[in-house]
Parts: sequence; C-alpha cells; structure tokens
Amino acid sequence: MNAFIIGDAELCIGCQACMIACARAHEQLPTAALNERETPFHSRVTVVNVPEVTVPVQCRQCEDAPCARSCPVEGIVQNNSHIEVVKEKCIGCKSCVLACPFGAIKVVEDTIVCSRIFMSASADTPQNRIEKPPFVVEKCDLCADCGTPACIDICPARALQLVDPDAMQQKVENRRKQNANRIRQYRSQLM
Amino acid sequence: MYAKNFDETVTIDTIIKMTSPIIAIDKELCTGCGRCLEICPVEAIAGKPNTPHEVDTAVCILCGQCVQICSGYDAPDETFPTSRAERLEQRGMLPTVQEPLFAAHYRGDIHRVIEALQTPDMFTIVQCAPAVRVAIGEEFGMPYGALTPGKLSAALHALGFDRVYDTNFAADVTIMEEGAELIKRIQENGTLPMFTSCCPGWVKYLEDQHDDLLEHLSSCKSPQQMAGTLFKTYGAKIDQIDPARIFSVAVMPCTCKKFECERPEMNASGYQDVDLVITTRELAQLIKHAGIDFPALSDEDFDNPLGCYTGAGNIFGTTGGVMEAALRSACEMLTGTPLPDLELEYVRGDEGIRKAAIVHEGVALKVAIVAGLQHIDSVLEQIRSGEADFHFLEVMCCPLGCVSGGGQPKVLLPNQCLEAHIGRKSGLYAHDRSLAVRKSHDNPQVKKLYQDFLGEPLGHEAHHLLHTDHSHNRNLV
Amino acid sequence: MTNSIAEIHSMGPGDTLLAIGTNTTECHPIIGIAMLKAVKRGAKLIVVDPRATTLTQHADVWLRLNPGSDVALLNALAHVILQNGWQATGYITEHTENFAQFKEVARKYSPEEASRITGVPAKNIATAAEIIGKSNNVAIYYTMGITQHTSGVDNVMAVSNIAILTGNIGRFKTGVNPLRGQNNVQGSCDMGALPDVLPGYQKVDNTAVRKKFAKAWGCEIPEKEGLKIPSVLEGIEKDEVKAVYIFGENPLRSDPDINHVTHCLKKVELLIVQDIFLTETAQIADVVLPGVTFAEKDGTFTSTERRVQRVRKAIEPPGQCKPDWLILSELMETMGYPASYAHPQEIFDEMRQLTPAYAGITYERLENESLQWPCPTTDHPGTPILHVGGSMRGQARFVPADYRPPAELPDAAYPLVLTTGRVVAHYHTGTMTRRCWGLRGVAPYEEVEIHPNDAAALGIADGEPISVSSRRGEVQAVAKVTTRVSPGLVFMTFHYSESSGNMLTNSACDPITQTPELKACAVAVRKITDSAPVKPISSIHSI
Amino acid sequence: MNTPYRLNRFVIADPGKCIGCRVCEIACSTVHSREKTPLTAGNMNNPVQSRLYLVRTPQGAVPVQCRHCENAPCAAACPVLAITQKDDVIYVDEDLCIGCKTCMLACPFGALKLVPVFENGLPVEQNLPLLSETAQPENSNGDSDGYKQLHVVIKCDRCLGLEQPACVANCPQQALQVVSPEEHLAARMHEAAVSLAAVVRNYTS
Repeated sequence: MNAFIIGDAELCIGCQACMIACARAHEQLPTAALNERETPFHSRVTVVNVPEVTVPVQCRQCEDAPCARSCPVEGIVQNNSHIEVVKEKCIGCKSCVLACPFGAIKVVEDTIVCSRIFMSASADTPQNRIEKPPFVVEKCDLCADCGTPACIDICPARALQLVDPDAMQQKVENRRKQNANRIRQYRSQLM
Repeated sequence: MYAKNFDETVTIDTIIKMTSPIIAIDKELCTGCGRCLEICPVEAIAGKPNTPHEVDTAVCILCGQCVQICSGYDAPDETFPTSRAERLEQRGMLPTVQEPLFAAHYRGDIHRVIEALQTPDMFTIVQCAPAVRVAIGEEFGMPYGALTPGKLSAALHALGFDRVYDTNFAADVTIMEEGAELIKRIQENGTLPMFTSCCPGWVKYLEDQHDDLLEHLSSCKSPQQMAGTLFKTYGAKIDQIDPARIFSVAVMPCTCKKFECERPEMNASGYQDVDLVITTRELAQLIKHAGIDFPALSDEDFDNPLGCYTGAGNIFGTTGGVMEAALRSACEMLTGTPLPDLELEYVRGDEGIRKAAIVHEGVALKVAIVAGLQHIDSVLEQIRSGEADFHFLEVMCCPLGCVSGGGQPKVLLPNQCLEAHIGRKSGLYAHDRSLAVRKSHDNPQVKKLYQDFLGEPLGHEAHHLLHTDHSHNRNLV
Repeated sequence: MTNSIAEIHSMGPGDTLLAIGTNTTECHPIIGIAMLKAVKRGAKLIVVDPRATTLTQHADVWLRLNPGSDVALLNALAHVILQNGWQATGYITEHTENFAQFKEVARKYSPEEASRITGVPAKNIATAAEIIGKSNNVAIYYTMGITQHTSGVDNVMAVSNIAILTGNIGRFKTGVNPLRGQNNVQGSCDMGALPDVLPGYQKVDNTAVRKKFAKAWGCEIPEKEGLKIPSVLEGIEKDEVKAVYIFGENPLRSDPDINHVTHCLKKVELLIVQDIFLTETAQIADVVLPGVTFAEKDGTFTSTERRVQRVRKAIEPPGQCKPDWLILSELMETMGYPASYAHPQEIFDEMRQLTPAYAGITYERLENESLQWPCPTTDHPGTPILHVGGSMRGQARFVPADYRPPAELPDAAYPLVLTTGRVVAHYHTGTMTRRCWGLRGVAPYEEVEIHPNDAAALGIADGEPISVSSRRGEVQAVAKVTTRVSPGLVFMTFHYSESSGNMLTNSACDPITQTPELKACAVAVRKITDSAPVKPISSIHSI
Repeated sequence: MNTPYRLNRFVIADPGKCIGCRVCEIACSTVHSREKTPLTAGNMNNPVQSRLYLVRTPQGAVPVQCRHCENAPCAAACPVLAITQKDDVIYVDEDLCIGCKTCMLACPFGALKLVPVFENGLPVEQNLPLLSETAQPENSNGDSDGYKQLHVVIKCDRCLGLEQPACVANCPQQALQVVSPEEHLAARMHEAAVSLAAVVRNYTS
C-alpha cells in the first residue's frame, strides 16, 4: 500500500507555505539562483481556498492510479512507495488531468526537457522561430528523493500529515475494536 | 438534348426492381444509434442500440424522416462487404453520385427517367411540387431556401422533357375541388371536420391505423395525382398525343409519393396516372450527371397551360399552406367577398398543432393544422370523442410540411436543420407574394380547364378524374 | 491590542472570538492558527466580513455585511444584547459613562433595520448577539476592515462600545484588539511618528510635554500639530509643502488614488525617499537614501500586543546602505544639530527617559525577555492586559454613532463596489515579497475576485484578463470568478504594481484620523477583448 | 500585465452519452471541406474526411480525436515544421506537409490521418509522375494523367475561428465538450478539498 499525504481543513490557514516548500524541494538550484534565473514555480500540492474550505490537496497515490492507466505513453509508473511521473516520456496530452479525480496532477512548464515545437506565426524563417516552452505533468512524489515530505515539515499549523500504511492499518483496527465494544453494549437490544 | 449525353453504360439490367422497399436501412452502414427510431412518427423502426435497425414496412408511412436524420455513412476508413459502386447500383442511384451514402435510404428511380428520356417515342411530361423550387438550389451550393423556379424549369427543359408542367397548377385545381367539397359538407351536414388528403403518408397512416375516421378524409386526390390524371387526359388532348405514349414524371420533396403513384386505383386516365416519382435530391443528381450548371441557368417559364399557377398553389409546400390556399378561395366562394388580406398569419407557424377561427362576412370557419405526424393522435382522439369543434383539418407528416420532406436535400449539420426548413418556407411565402395571381380560383388556366373540360368542381367529370374513394381504396391496399 | 496574543491559546468552551474586518489567517497567519485551534477546542467564532475567508469557514456565525455598514451592525448587536439584558450591568455602572446616550442610539438599530442597511439576515445578528451576550469572555479582533473607512473612528468606537457594554475589557481573554499590519507599526506610533503626538502619545498641544522635550532636546517644539497625509498632498497642491521625506513607505502604491499621489509627489520641490529597494516612489525621488533590512540592523521592534523586543543585526548591510537612525543622525549633524549616537541603545535610553510607558524597559532587560508597555519602572513586569480594574482614562466612555454610508456608492457608470485587501503571499506593495521566488510563485499576479453572476453578465470567464476602472483610474488584471465575494462586490489587492487596486480607491477619508476609505469605492469592470498577446508565465492559474 | 498561461483546450467525448451516430464526423468533414462549405449531402463533392474518428467496439462507440498535447509528439516529429502551436491548438499547415507520415508514427492517439486531397470533388494532382506502367487514368487512388494525387496529413484543429467546434455544436446527444484543463483541474480540486475536509475530520478525531 502506498503512503500519502492529507491536509486537515480544521487547521489549515491557507498560508501556502506547503506549496513554496514543495516547489523549493523539487528545485536543485540555490535560493538566490531561483530568482535570478526566473525559474518556473511549480508546486505539487495546491492549497484549495474556496468559499467552503481551505485545505491543501495532493496526490492520494492511488493503488490503481487512474492517471497512470490513462497515460498513452507509459509515462506514469509505480515507483516503490509512490506513483511517479517519468518526465522524459510526458507528451502533455492531459489524459491524466482528465482521469485524476483529485485534480492532483498538473501540466506545467518545464526547463529541462526540450520541446522542438514552434509557435506557428513565427515558424516560417529559422531566425524568427519562437520555441514553445516544453510542458510536463507533475504530481506529489512524497519527496521520495529528499527525505520527509517538505510540505509536512514546513506547515506552521501542523495541518498536513503522512498517512503511512501501518498507521492507517492501526487506525482501522482500532476502529474495529471500538465498534466491537459498541456492539457489545447494545447486544441486549438485538433480536 | 442533354439526354443524348447520358452515360451509355446504363442499361435496363441495372434498373432497380419495383419490388424493392421504398424506405430501407442498410445493415452494413447502420451504427444502431437510434436517431431514426426517435424521429419516426409511427414507431416503424426497431433495433437494439449499436446494432443495425430495421424498418417495419407494414407500419412505415414512407415519410423519409429517417433518411433525413440518418448519419451512419460509408466511412472511407472502414471496409464494407459491399463496394460503393455496388451500393449505388443497389439503391438505383447514378454511378456519378459523389455524396456520402447513408444507412437509411430510399429507392432510387432515376434510371427509369433516363430510360424514358432516351426512348424516342416517349412523350415525357414532368411536374414539380412547390417545395422543390425552394430547395434544389441547396444541392448546388445555393443558400437554404433559395427560390429557383426559373432555373428548375430551365434544367428540366435542358434534360429533354417534352412538357415541363407544374404540380402547383394541380394544387390550384385541388383547392377548387377541396374547397367545393368543404362547402358542400358544411352546407349539407356532411362528415366534419374534413381532413386534407394531399399528404400521402397521412392518408396511408389514416388507412392503416385509424380507418374508422376515413369518412373525414377529403375525397380529393393529391395535387400530384390530379396533375397526373389531367396530363394524360386534358394534356394529351391539347397536344393531341396518345396518352399511352406519355411518360409522366413527378419531382417531389417526398418519398411517400413514390408509393402514392403506384397505388393501383390511381389510373383514372386509363393508364397509371403518374408513371414515376423522383425526389428533389434525385433530380439534382440527374442534373449534375447531365453536366448542367444549375446555378448558371437562365430562368425559363413552366409550360402552358398546365404549368400555370397561383401563389395559393405554391404555398402547398409548407405546413398551413393548403389551409391558407383553401381559405383564400372558400371564404370568397361562400360569401362572394374576397378576404381583405391574403396573408393569413394565423394559420402560419411551426407549432405541431395550431388552431384558428376565421370570421368573414358572417361566415365563421374553425380550422386546425397539424405539422408532424407525431402530433396527430391527440387531435384524432378529440374528433372521436366529439370534442373537436373545427371544420377543417390540415395534416402534414413532416415537421414543417413538404419543405422538410424525406426527399428534400439532406442538411448535413443537425443544428442547421431548422434554419434550412424555415429558409425554404420563407422562400415559398416570398414566391407567393411576388406572384400576380394569389387565389386558386383566379388561375386563368384553371378556369379554362373547368370551362373546356371538367365542367363544375365536384361535377361528374371532376369526380371521376380528381376524386377517389379512400374507404374503398383501403381494401385494395 | 488591549490584551495579548497568547490569551488565544487559552480560549476554549465559554469563550468567543469576534473577528471583524480582519482576514486573520491571511494577514496575521500566526494569530490565525491560534484562532482556528481555539475554535477546534470549542471556542465560538463570530466573523464579520463582506467576503468569504478561511476564517468564515470556521465561524459559528458569519455576518456577511455590506462594506462600510459596520456601525449599523455593531449597534444592532448592542440592541439585541440590551433587549435581552445580556449587558454587564455591574461593569457599566461602575466603570463607564454616557451609557444612556448610547442606549438611545442602539435602540434605533433593530436587527431588521440593521439587516436593511447591512444585508445581514436579522436572524444571524440575533444569533451573534446571543453568543456575545452569553459568553464568559469575548475578545474582539479587528484590522483595516474597521479603520479604512470614512467612518473609521465611528467603527472603532462601535467596537469599543460592544466591549464595554458586555464588560469584555480589562480581563483575560477579552479586549479590543486591533491587529497591527506591520512588524513595528506599533513601535513607530509609540515613538511619535504621528502628526499630533511626541513619543509615548504625549500630545504636542500640551505645554508641559513640550517643555519636557524642549529641555531634553535643546530646541523649540512646535505646538501646532503636523500634517496628516491627505493634508500633505493638499499642501503640495497649494504650494505650501515644499519637501517630503518618506521612509519605509511606498505611497505611489499604498495610498488611495495613485494618479493623484503621483501628481503631487512629482510636483513637490524636494522628494527624499529612504528605502531598501527602489520602490515606485523612490523612482520619482530627487534623493534616494538606501536603508537596511531587518536583518541588517540593531534596535527594537514593538509588536501589535505592545511587546518590545530586541532585534539584532545578523548580516552587514551591502554597499552604502545605513540604518535609519544613522541616516537621520547624520542628516541632523549635517543640518547643524548635534546627534552623535554610537548605537541605537543610546537613542532608546534617551527615549525612555521621556516616555513613561517605556521608562522601565531597558536593553539589559530585553536581552533575556520581551516586555509589554506600559512598563513604568525597571522592576515592572510589563502590562499584558490594559484597563484592568477599570479604564485607564478613568471611566470607559460609550461613544455612540449613527451609520453613515461610504463616501462613494455604486451608480450606473460604476455599478460595483470595490473592496481592497491582501493575500497571504504578499506584503503591502510587494516591494519585498514580489522579489521572493516562492511568494511570487504562489501569487504571481493580481486576481480580481468577482461573483459568478456579475462575471456572467459581463461575459467574463475565470482567468480572463479584465479591466477595472473607477473615477480615478483604470487597471488591468485577471478575473477570479468566485462566490467568495457577493454579487455586486469585487475584491482587489494593492500588492501588484502593474495592477494596483489603489489606482481606483477613493481618497475620501475619516474626518478625524484622515484614514482613507480603502475598503469601499465604486468601480466598473469590463472584459478586455483587444488585449495584447498574453505573456505566458509558468504558473497555472490559482485555485 | 501577467496573465496565466492557458493549456491547450481539446474536445473529448463522453462515451456514456455517445450513441455512435457519426454526426460528429460529418460535421467535422463538412466544415473542413476544401470546397465552399456544403450545406446538404448532395452538394458534398469531396469524400468525407473527418478529423475525429468514431471508434466502435463491443463496449460501445466513442469518437477519438487530438488532445493538442503540450509537447505534441507529432509536432516534434515533423521534419518541415508543418505542425506547430497556433493559438491554443496544435495545427497542421497542410500546405507544408510532405506526407512523410512520421507524425502518425509519433501520435499515441491515432489522431492524425493521411488523406488524398480533393478540391470541389476532383483529386488534386501534384508534380510527382507515376511510373508509366502503373499510370492509369483515374485509377482508384485518384491519380490521373500520369501524376500522383496530393496527400496530406489532417488532424483536429478544434475548428479554430469558429465559436464552437462543429462536432461539439452538432452532437445530438451533447456527448462532446471542449475541455479547459484549468477549469477541469479547479473543479476537481474543489470537490476533492470539500470531501477531504469531512474525511480527515473523521480520521483525525
């Protein structure tokens, strides 16, 4: 079972620190260089701040991930404990965006992959060609390469938590026990 | 004569057999989408989703709305057991036809027209329904409802027809007869309300499903059949031609007209009154096949005397048109005073059921109009239960009348269908307004016909040639 | 703040937080966290805001009022409290004055009448009043939603009236608590950076005060009050003000009616700007004096809860940058006044000699603790809660006021109401925060919040470029179609230099404080159809 | 003024609604015809060449078309830059296409199609002679007079310039829609956030 991160709407103040931490954790450049090089900002977690609720939303690391199953180029795979995007394969077709019920996968501009796609109005002469920036999909990878998830670490309201398989299993078992006790309490009412 | 230039490879062997059903669904092309099933006003189509559908010929009234709506076509990416050439041949279509072939289709009869035109001894007469002149232009890239009676006549002349007459003339005659019949029924306490009998699908439906109400149906033949009878009698006399040599073709917006002309009792002239019906689309295909540049043609008149028509005859092609034409004459016949305004807006419109009351010089007439056969049953129930308080009922099977008939040019984009139908309808009314004579009883050639040949409306000769006994017919069908 | 932030951590069942005109979770996030936790523990939360915020999601009652109708709403709360006898009669008798007059005014504001003015359902007003009336403790928090109105003073007084009416003052977990917008705005005011007072809120029109300062500083203290910002601009227009010296402020983006401010500051003979970045205002200055950042200076900051804390230099300032105190003292020296301070501590010591509230606060004490003024003596522990055992001024005074509508109401030409505010990622005019990769990343451009009904009527889809205009100017920004705002209301910030809401805001201001009405003005919105090619940027439109 | 980059919108079908009627194909072909837009079937002289494909399988029917991939493999594969980003669609300039078919290899959706070019019902020839033995007048490929018929690749251009793509506008079942990825994401996240709030309250309590 894959672990995953969930946000707690009762605690989240919508400060977006998780988004910044996430974006930062996935950039290799030193902080000063991020500004200087106009590095695109992408966060794999999104603080949803709508009238009803404020809470970060990210990938649930589905076991039968619809995003992966929708991908026509096998660009989304199971990697150890999480569902991972193989950037180099992504063609930006947005199938995964349609497939994900959480809106947890986004198509973003990328600086590493090369595009070779041009804007039509400019494509006629080589010197006028404007290359379209390449895009890839990105989603939460549980910060698998950099230790504990950055969003959880940063949250000043402690509104994010990692649901790991064991903890979840424990919780579920506890609930069963509690329920068993409750049944005992009202057993006399049973027919 | 363009007729000489037709592809010589066409032989009698390729002509479609008369036994083929008029409306059918091609199993190879049908995707089973069910849209025809939805649109069929008499629930004559059955089939499971995604599997080919079938037409129940016993129920089908041959209106051709399924042909109009069908979008399952011979996709070039797919391979079908039957080749396109074979399919064209099976459907009685010309090999030069380039349009996509759809699953729901009607029997093509164009080869027999070509054959007739190529037969030296044949005296070919053609008539065109009113709705044809506001639609055929579309098949040549003209806008929806483009009014082209002059080009239509020119094209038919160019194709080599000996006489280019007009169904509109017979529509005017229909008004003389049907108007007289209505007045007679009212004055002599006959069965009311009286039903129009121009629409063959409606007549067939009444015969098939509601034969207890046949007494209501006007005994008048449809304009097509009146025309056919007159061509082979009065027309033959004028041209001093042996009617046996006449080959009479009707160009119709309607697929059911193919059935109507083949009805065994339609032989008052002593011969099959109308030998063959082709649709607007088939005529367009023939014109293309003959290499005629339709849009470039100069206008020509229809031939006299049986091509002479009034605005009233012309509006037969749309819902409410027969009613409007009848009222223009009936009110005047009853009171001796013409209607002050000929634009009877209260019978126009596109609602499925419309009712109106007309008071003119002390005469009060109540009428009802049904457009689209799916609306008819509630009206018939009212009549049965005695709740219907109107005198005259016009019924057309197709949504806006003949302009939207099953033989009309097939609109490709569903969201333009209504626009097309309304355009054609507007074309008919525009034509009516532009004509000098707008009342059927004022048609000089109709007057002459009665004077020289028929005598009185509902008179002995008229009754023999222009009327039929529907309740009797039923047993023959 | 009359009380302290930490008290929120103790709030729970029986306690109520009344947040009015404050988007606390976005603008004071740390206090916001504490509030949400208090709510989770069982404290009640009443939120008064025209706009849906994270706080409103957690509110027991959300009073969604029309911008600028606070007085009517607060008077109606008092009306219901009085009607039901929920007022603190003992406290009122012992510690307040002018109650009878207040009652007279409150009587006019039935929930139904207030509902007509505020747009808040009468039922909700009654519910909120009951919660306030029946809670053991009610702490009131407010910010610019209260003050930035032409009725700003009346609003503050109306808030205060509720507190003293219910005896929620001078006790733990109560109080009238304005949350200050900047780390040291409290300190600046304490230091007399106001036109009418010397440090410690000692009035310049008080002869004894002037004498004390004249003696200490060896110069005459003018007895006339200084000019408030609108009067400064007016003075420039009339050629009465010749020079303006601005520091740590960017009025070309933060003040209302930017076009007018720009006109004035370009007109003035000498404009000096002291700042850490070349702000929009600095760009039109005659002289720019480079200051230092928080990390490059020594001194103290005084927080919103009157807490004085030491700030210590962590890094050396770059280039010619100098701390403000040094620039000022060098300037004074140059202008012929001896001011040879070696360290801010010397200035602090001079100040505390003259400022009784700070008298007991020393750098030595601040080395190990922070202190909340008033702290009159060096052995005084500081004052976490003001007005304990009665008002500091003697009797707490009810100051009743009637509702006055905002200065500019929507009409046919400008049919929508604009209210302005902030987003969590940016601070003020974005001078600092828009230079941060992460903060820029989460909030890259201005999003104008507009209700779906209004957007639909104007043919505007979410994420489309739009133009917002008022009688004072026009800006372009991106539409955020959301029910966070009510129909008829649009929301903008002033963080974005290129789309500043203050191009549109009204400079009409409160008659007493001259605080401008940044929270309500009339605007028109239209879709931009002839826009230049959209410049692609990396971030996806926000949710 | 900065505004957000909008991802390419695309047409997608709801297989639950599609009845397989092929109207979308007819509509597509009609508006893209290299003749004056035919209104009626009889005026349709060129063969139906649809840029979306009704795929019928035992599970049902659904039309398939281009996703306007952000890193469109077809565009990247095109050696003559005939496929580019135009406004917010991936667009084939049919005049530039050389018929090399590389894009068809690259596209994982089968969204591109090589078609013979017709104009007003007649095959368009090109200056590419046929070997004399194979040259037959008007053979089934549309080649004639010893020259080969022009072939180009076509694909969905989301009816750029029309208010609504023809397939979407004409689908009798409203089974087709234009998807804006941003709107889709926002809606999904909104739902996810609202449901998460309730779930987590249960989990943490």
